Amino acid sequence: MIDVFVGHYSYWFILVLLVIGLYGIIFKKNLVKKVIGLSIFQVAIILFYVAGASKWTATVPVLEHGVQPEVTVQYINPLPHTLMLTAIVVGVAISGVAFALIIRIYRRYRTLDEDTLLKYMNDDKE
Amino acid sequence: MKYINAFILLVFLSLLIYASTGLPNRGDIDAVVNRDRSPSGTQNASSYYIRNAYKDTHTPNMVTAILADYRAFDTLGEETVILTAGLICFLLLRKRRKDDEE
Amino acid sequence: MIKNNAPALAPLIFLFAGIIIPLVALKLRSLAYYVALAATLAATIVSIFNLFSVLETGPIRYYFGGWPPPIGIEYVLDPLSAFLTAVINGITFIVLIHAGKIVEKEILEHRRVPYYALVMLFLCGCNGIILTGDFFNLYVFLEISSLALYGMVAAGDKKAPISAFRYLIMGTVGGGFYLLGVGFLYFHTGSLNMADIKEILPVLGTNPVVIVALSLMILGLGIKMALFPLHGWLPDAYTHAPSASSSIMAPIGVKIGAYGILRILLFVFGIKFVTQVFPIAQIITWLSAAGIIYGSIMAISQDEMKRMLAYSSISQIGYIGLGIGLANPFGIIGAVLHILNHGLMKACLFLVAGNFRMKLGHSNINDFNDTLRKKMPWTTAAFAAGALAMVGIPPTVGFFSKWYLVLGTIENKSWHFLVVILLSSLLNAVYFFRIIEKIYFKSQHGSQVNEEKQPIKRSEVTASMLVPTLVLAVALFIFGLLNTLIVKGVLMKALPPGM
Amino acid sequence: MKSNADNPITTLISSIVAPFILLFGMYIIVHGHYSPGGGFQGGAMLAASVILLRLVLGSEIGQLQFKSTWGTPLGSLGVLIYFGTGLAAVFFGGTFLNYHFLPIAQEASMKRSFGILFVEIGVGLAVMAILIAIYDDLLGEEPDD
Repeated sequence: MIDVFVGHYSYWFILVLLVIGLYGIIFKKNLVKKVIGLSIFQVAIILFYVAGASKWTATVPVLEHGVQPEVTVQYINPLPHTLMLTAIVVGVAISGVAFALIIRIYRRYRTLDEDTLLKYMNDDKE
Repeated sequence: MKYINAFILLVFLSLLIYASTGLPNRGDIDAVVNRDRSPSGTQNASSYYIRNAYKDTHTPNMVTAILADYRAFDTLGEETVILTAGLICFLLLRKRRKDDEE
Repeated sequence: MIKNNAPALAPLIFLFAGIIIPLVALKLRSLAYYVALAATLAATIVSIFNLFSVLETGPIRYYFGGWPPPIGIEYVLDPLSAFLTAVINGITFIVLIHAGKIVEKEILEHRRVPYYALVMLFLCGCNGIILTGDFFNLYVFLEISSLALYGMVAAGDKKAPISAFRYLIMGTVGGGFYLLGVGFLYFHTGSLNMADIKEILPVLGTNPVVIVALSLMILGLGIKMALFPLHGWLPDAYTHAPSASSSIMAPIGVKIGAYGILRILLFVFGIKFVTQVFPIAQIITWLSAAGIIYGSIMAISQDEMKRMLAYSSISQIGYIGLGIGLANPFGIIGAVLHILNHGLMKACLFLVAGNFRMKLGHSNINDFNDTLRKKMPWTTAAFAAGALAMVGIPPTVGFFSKWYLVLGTIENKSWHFLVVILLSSLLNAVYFFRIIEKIYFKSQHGSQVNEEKQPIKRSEVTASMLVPTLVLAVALFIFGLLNTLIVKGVLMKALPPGM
Repeated sequence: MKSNADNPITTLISSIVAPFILLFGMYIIVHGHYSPGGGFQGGAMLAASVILLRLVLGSEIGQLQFKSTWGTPLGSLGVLIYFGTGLAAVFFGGTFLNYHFLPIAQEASMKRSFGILFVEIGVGLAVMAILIAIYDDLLGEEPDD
């Protein structure tokens, strides 16, 4: 039991972070706060991959003195780090697009409150 | 509705936490991910990278070697994503050039 | 050289076009459209060529960077992926011919260059998703295509940015769920390659990790596909997008998610796992059935043609999900055939809606009347053809995919789904014949007496818009008649292993 | 955006620091083979140096370092460098992005090393240009429509 806890507690914190991000997306009414929630959600996924890549015995995946190792326990798993580098860039791109959209919305409606915007969406028959 | 959403989120969280206990312990060097061979006998990618990255690419930083060589196509996709974001900002917010207004 | 690299050529052509358009347009902006058109034509030719070569030689695997699969990324060109790339590129080529004029009307001049670049990148993403054999590569291309789609939606009318924002939030959460699912699967199996994971999973046995990973991936792709309870973004996005965007995304946009689910459920996890060990296929079937009914009922109550077509899309996606969830040969043939057929039907109908918007300035159903028939005889004829196909009248394509789905439900002995399919055909008939009645059968009202004296002038759209519409309308009948050829020649070979 | 050019401290410090950030960004890009770093990180730093000057001196003077209109074309160019490296491999007979076929070095591993370098430069250029372009677009004035 204690073994399961020690081996997995970091995943649990990360998953709680993920759900905090989802909470922000669902419950917050301000569009900027929604984007913040989205960022927390993506960061949680990135942390999940990075946590899974670790090994107790290992160090960063940069070879020392250019000597190829005999055993793999010396370096952590480099693949999730690579994948997350890509995912970070995707996250940056999405935040950029989200803020561009928010600016467009604010210029037209002068508000970022979701309920008011939904009212505009449904009422105004163009 | 608010309480239903909160309840769904909590159920979702507990499901995820339950599932995560099935994962190997964090840092376990004997986990499937860190073995040399996958359970079906094929080569495991990550241990291949650690053993051969320098031999193949003359690059001590394995992350760079994977990023730009073994999985270079992912990185091309990543570049495309950020180009797409730039184009969308262009599309949504750029003013027209001065010479257009004539 | 070209032959060796043919499997990867279609997405690379689109990617090249997407990169080169902003550079070319520095000199001459109007070139952007022609570059886009040429790239789509080239990709169509390549993918049709690929389809024939795959049918001859069997699946082709293409290794990027020369690294074999578990180490590098591979593209898998099998009959299913070759067929779908050909379908997507072909339909988009026809739609893009139509798009030239309507983009000129709806999108400001300085915005056309990034717009066409985004269309190209969207298609690059779609082709990449279909061809890839790697889970993470699928995620990257999924994000390319959806990001481009957000931009294409946001270029529309006044409310478009809000609908694009909601779409962005939902789509990104979907992508995140998919990525999390891939993470669970990776830490469980140690691989990202689809073919590799397919071998590893039976060895490792059932585990909560696998089940949650599969559910998360289906959830994420379900949002992108607009599976029934996750469809919230779709109606607004389709309605407020520019006509060109909605006629590009309606036929192919959501099909990508459907294809991803089909590939993951039946080709990676296998039929036995998804029907017996963890019956997620049944869940998908039930949700799809609910979506079919919901979409049809909502479509009846819409006043705006594009919005009606959007709800009709939700119901038609339901057919595809139903076929996938049935997990038997007839169901899958029906689903894949419906991806082609629905692509043709929806493209045709959205082009008609675009033509109405071009000439009338609106597409409100309540304002349609029989003067439309005299003004735009060809467009309304194309609409009638599309409506017949959507309802499923025999010589058109709509009938045949429903026929295979019906066979699939009979084979599974799930009569309730048979009832759902028949009921939704009836509902389809209700909302399409409502418009056909307005255009063709309604006599003129008293208020229009004045117009009777002066004969209504014909004001059909220009040839570059009319010809694609008519080509699609004719294709609805041709592909209907050729359906046995497609099913026997391609789809029978595209079934997942073990069927 | 309003110019802060009348504040001597920020002006002085940032105009001293910005070139060094630029240099360090380039170092990060080309040294990605040997230490943590690479195209994306270096590109973000290059963009940071340009954006720092824009923040401090105002967008008008910021045009001297990097014109707003360069953003998207330079970004396309960066992706084109990446794409072109892959395509060159195709022209010399390999599959896409197979640096082994590039005629740039004798040893197989060195070929791949150089291939990685080209690719990273492309990535750095694209990321820099597009981050600046996004910044410019987000801060741009209201369009007339």
